[in-house]
Amino acid sequence: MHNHNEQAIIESLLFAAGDEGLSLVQLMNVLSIAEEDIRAKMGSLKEQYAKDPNRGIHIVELADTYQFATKRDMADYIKQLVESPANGSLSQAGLETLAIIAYRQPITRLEVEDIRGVKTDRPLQTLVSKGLIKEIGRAEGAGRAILYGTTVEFLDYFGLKDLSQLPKLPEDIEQLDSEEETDLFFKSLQDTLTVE
Amino acid sequence: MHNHNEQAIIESLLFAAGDEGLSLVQLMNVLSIAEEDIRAKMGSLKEQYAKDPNRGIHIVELADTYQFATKRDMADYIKQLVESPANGSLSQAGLETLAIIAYRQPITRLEVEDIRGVKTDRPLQTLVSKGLIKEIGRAEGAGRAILYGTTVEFLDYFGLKDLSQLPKLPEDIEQLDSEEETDLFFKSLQDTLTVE
Amino acid sequence: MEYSVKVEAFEGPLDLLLHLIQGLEIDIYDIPMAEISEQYMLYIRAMKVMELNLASEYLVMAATLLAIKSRMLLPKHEENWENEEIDFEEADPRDELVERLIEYRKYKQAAIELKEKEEDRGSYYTKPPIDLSEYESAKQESLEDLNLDLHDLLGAFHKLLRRKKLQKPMATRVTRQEISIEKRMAEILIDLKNKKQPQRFHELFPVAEKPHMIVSFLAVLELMKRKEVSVQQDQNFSDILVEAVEGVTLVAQP
Repeated sequence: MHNHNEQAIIESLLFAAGDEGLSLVQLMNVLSIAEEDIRAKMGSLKEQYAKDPNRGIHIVELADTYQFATKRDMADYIKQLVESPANGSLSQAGLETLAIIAYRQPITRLEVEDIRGVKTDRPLQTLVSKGLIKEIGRAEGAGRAILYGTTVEFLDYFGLKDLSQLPKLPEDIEQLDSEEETDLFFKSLQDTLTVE
Repeated sequence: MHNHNEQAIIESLLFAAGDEGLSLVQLMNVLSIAEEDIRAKMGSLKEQYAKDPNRGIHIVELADTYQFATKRDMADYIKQLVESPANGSLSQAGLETLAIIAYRQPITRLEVEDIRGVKTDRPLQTLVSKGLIKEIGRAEGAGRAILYGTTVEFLDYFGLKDLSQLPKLPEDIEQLDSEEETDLFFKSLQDTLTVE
Repeated sequence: MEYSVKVEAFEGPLDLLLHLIQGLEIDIYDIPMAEISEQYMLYIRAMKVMELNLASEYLVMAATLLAIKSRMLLPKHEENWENEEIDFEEADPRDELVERLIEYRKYKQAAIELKEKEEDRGSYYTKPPIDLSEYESAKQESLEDLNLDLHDLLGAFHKLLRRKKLQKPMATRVTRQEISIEKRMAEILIDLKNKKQPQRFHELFPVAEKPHMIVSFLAVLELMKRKEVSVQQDQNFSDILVEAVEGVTLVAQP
C-alpha cells in the first residue's frame, strides 16, 4: 500500500471525491494509517497547499471531511471562465440537466441532483428561463417538491413530434435484442445444411 | 491580470472546469495571453504534473480540451472509494462498428455492413444511443442514406484528444509485405501451372 | 469431431473465417477452399443458437465458399491465362473474399486497440465541473444561439452516467464487528450478575445498530430458554425486568 507517495494518493482521492469530500475514516481506511497520523498529514498538506503560490486549489476541512476547492483569490479568473463559455451553447451542467429531465420526467430537483451528484439550482433556472423545461406538477409528500418536465419548445427545438421520438437509451435497445433471439430459425438452418 | 501566478490560475481553472475541460480559446481569454504561449505553458505544466511524484493528478487532453484527471497508478486507491462503472464496456460488435466509423467517417450503414459482413443496425443504434456516433449528413443519391460520424463523447470515452490520435490502422497489409505477396503469387502460379 | 460453438463468439461469417484461417494456420493469400469450406460448414452446424438476423449471412457465406470452391475446380481457358498473367491474378475466384477478409481484419485489429483505450480511460478519474452559478450573469442567449442537437444531449447524458458511477461513494463499508450470540449471552449474564438487580429490558441494547440489537435479543431469548435469566413484567406495557438466575454460571462455549 505504501509503494506510492502518500501525498499523491491523497491528492488523487480528494480530487476524485469532488464535492462530497472524504472523511477522516475513509482516508484512514484507504491509506491504512492511524487517525493521528492522518490528522497530522492532512494538517501539513493543508498548510502546504495554502502557502504554495503555484497552487490554485487548497484543502478545505469541514467536520472531519476534507475536500479540494479553488482558492478564494482565484474567483476573478473563474468568473471570467463563466463569461467565456465553451462554444456559445449550454454549459455541460445545463446539457446534463436537460438530458436527465428529458429522459426521466417528471422529476424533482433533488432527484436531478442525485443523478448529477452536484447542485443543480442554476442550470434548472437557466433551462426554465430558456423555455426548455417547466414545472409540470408537484410531488406527493411533505415537501410537495416541484416536478420538472420538458416543454413544447423543447420538442420544437430538437425537431421532435413527441417525447417517444427521443433517441432510445442503450438499455431499451438491449431489451429488444434479447427478445428477438430465437433458436427456431437455427433448426431450419440445420435442416437445410444437412440436405446439402 | 498578472498579479497572480499563472500556474495557480490555470490550476484553479482546470479544477473548476472538471470534466467539461478547458479549450485553448478559453484559456487564452481568461489569461489574455497568445495561443503559442498558452500551448507552451500547458505543455510544460503537463510535464511538470506528470513528473512530480507528489502529485496524484495530471493534465490530460480530452476532446480538444485540457482536463485534470487522476494519474493512472492511483486507480487502485480510488477504486476503494468509488464504484467502478458496472459493465460499462462496449460489445465486440459495438467496438468493430465504431472502429469502422471512426476511421472511415462519414460512412453509411450499408458500407459498414459491407465491411463487417453482417447486419449492423443494432450496434449502430446502441452507439447512437450512447452518444458515441451521430448522423453527420446524408449521402448523395436515391436513398439519401444517413452518414455516420463520431462525436465529442467518442473522444472522451476513449481518452482521445482528437481523431488524429486514433491508433494507426494496420494499413493494408498487402502493402507492407508486398514483396512477400509477389513471391506468394508466383508460387501459387507455379503450383497451378504444374498441376494443370 | 465435437464442437461446442456459440454464435456470439463470432462477429459474423468473416470473423469465423478469420478464426479458421488462423486456427488452421492457413495463408490468407492462398486459402485452400475445400478445407476451409468443410471447416466452415462444421462450425455453423455446431452453432447451437442462431440469431435470426445473423443466420442468413452465415448461409450466404456458405454459398459463396461453395461457389468459389467449384469455380476453382473448373478448367481454365488456356489462352486467357497463358498469355496474360495479370488477368490470371485478377481472375482468381478467391480474390474478392481475400480482400474482404483483409479489410475486415484491419478493423477487427482496430477494435482491439479501441478496447485497450477504453480500459485505459477507465483507469483515470475526472470530476464534475464545480457549481459556478454564483458567477453566472442573468443574461441569457436565445434558443437559436444554442446550437444544440439531440446527440449533444445523449453525449452529456452518458458522460454523466459514467461519471456518476465513479463518483458514488461506496456503500459505507464499516468493517462489521461480528458478534456471536454466545459472546453476547456471556456479556449480558456478567452484566446482570455484576449489577445484582433486575435490569430493564432496553438496557440490554446498549449499541443502536441493527446487527447488535438482533444478536442481543436472540441472546436474551436463549438465556431465557436455558433458564439462566428470569424475566418478569408487572403489567402490560410496563418495563420488562431481566435478572440473572441465582447460582447460574454460563458454561464456557468452544
